Amino acid sequence: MNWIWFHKLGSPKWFYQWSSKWALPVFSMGLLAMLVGVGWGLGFAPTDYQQGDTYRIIYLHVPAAVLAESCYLSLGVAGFVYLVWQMKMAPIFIKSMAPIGAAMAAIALLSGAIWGKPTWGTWWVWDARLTSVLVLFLLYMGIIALQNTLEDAALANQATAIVSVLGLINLPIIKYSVNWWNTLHQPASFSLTEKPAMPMEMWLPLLIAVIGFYCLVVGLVMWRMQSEILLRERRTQWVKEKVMNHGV
Amino acid sequence: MTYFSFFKAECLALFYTKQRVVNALLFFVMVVVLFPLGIDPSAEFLSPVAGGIIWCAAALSVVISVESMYKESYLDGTLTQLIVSGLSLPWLILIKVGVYWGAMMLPLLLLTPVFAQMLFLPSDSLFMLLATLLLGTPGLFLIGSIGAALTVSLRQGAMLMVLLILPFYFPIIIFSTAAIKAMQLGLPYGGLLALLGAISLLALVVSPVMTSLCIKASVR
Amino acid sequence: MHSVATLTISDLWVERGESDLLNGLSFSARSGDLVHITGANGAGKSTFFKALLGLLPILSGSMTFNGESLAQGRHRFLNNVLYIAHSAGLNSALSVLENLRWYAPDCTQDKIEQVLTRLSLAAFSETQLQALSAGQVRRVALARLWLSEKQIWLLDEPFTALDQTLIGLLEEKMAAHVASGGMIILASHLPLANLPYLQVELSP
Amino acid sequence: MAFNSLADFLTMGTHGAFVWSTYGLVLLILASLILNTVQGRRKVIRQLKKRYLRESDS
Repeated sequence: MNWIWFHKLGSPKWFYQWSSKWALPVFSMGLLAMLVGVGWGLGFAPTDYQQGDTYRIIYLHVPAAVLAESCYLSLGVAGFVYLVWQMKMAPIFIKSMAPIGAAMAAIALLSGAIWGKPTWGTWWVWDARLTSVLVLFLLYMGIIALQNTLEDAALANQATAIVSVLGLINLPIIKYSVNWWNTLHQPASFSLTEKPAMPMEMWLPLLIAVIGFYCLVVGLVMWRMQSEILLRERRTQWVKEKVMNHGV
Repeated sequence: MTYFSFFKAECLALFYTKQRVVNALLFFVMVVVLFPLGIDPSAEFLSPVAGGIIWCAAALSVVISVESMYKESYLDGTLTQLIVSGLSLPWLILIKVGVYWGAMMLPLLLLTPVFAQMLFLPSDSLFMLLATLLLGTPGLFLIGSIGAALTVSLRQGAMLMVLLILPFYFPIIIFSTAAIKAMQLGLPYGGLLALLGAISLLALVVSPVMTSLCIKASVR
Repeated sequence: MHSVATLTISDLWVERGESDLLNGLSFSARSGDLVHITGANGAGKSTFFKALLGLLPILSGSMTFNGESLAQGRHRFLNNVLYIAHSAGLNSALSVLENLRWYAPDCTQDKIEQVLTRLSLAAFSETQLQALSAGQVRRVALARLWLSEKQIWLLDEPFTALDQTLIGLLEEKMAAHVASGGMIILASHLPLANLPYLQVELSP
Repeated sequence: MAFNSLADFLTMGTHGAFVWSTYGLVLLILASLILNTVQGRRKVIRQLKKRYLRESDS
């Protein structure tokens, strides 16, 4: 196995240059895919025979929920990488990703609540999925608060990495523990590996929207990481040249 | 310094500052009293939720008393001496958490039957409540220790610490109250107790290592 | 008598906040040596101790103890070290006697009381640390030197808040320690009067 | 097109208000996230530039 990419990824300078090439294309593609997926779902996908047109919220709700969990998974992995290998890029990633994840969790919660009202007749239920997304949101906010409060950079790195890793253990436990209560929420409507339960014309725009959200988030996190790299590596010569040549 | 002399010093120091433990217990009592006064003092309301009330009060008083666990040692430099003592820091932390757990939980376990009675907890569930407290609270202290170490260098870190740590208390509280409820309904509860024990065991393995990482990053 | 020990520092750089410190510090000491680290405030005297003890990560350079890199065998090094920092490192809720017993559980009551008399602290042996003055707390911290069997002493500004008699006592104790094969690394802005030493000057 | 008229599209069957308020909210959150990212980057570059200029002066 070739590990060179792993070591390269650990170098802020290399990452900056590599991501400069990719951030804008990925972001634009994400925006485009999101618009296509959401527009298609909003205007062209057939009406659901049970829920009517209200189900169209799915094209925002499901991608956001998927992303909220994926983002946290990536935070946990980054935290682990930092605790084990002390890789410089990991805390930069955590700091950049946490606000995005929080936004995704907030979108999932809000859209879910608004969807739930006409469908189930209630804004909120304490079921496993909803509760775990709420806890996810709280964890994101905790990491952001920790990051903003700790002034010592080394301590902030260590602390956010630890909370990320612990959250990764905590989330499945919470999901499992809340599962005892009767769950109102429909079973997962989206899976890449299983045959979709919904008709193709509904499922395809959803897939495109999910891909769009993924690319959007990747593009955003690259930009945020770049800003953070500039700030943390401000004492190196290459950052100085980059900033001085930048016309702002 | 040896592990035993550290244990002895911790016990003595906690004994001299016993007012802190008393304060935490008073806080526990206050929170318990809030529920009947604030919601409904009738036996029909309190009886099914008594276990949950006592658990929430216990979790809150634990998180508050654990918050300042390392603060004084951080300020007077004893934390530095622990790191450079040549002894294993995770073991020292485990000893400290153990001492705190003993000092706080023994009186709390003695208080619990009294409050269970006042909240009309059915007497056959009392045994279950005590069992969940015994199994679950080590987890609360161990997880809290990580939070205390994360925020030890902050002057106003209490709020942040509570904010960070409470989400990690959710599973313990859920499993405990679920076990009490299961017993009241005549459902099997062995699995829930086993899960509770498993969480505390996991915390026992993870917490000292994570706490020592945070302490080493905080002491500069 | 202590066994032979060597400590080698070479080309040490440490990052502290906005600037790099120690500027490639190099020296080597063996048992029987007293190293006197001088330098202005902010030159990195305390930082050096922290790097040596593993409290601060180092940027580059190497530190070896008896030929073994400290990065690997830090605990073997720490087992031989007694570190007196700026902060006393004493538990303010405990009494003088209890604090010293915590650090030196094997010492007999007689021995501890002897040392306390020597440092004119005998009257305070049952007093809680928080009731003592800064100078008295300092003396309790230094009492550890008389009670410990550790070979390497790291002393960060040990003379602050001490009067002339006590400085004399401390120098006497340090001389005895070095003579019996101990090693002392001491940071202070004061010159040492009566002791032979290796001087290492830090510049900011 | 799944709808016969613009009015149908806007009312979304019966629960148009719910659907459109969700889309509005999400648009708001995403837009502020993107704006925050772009502004953060600008701010960092501006800050660093000032800092470098100050350092080269002294």
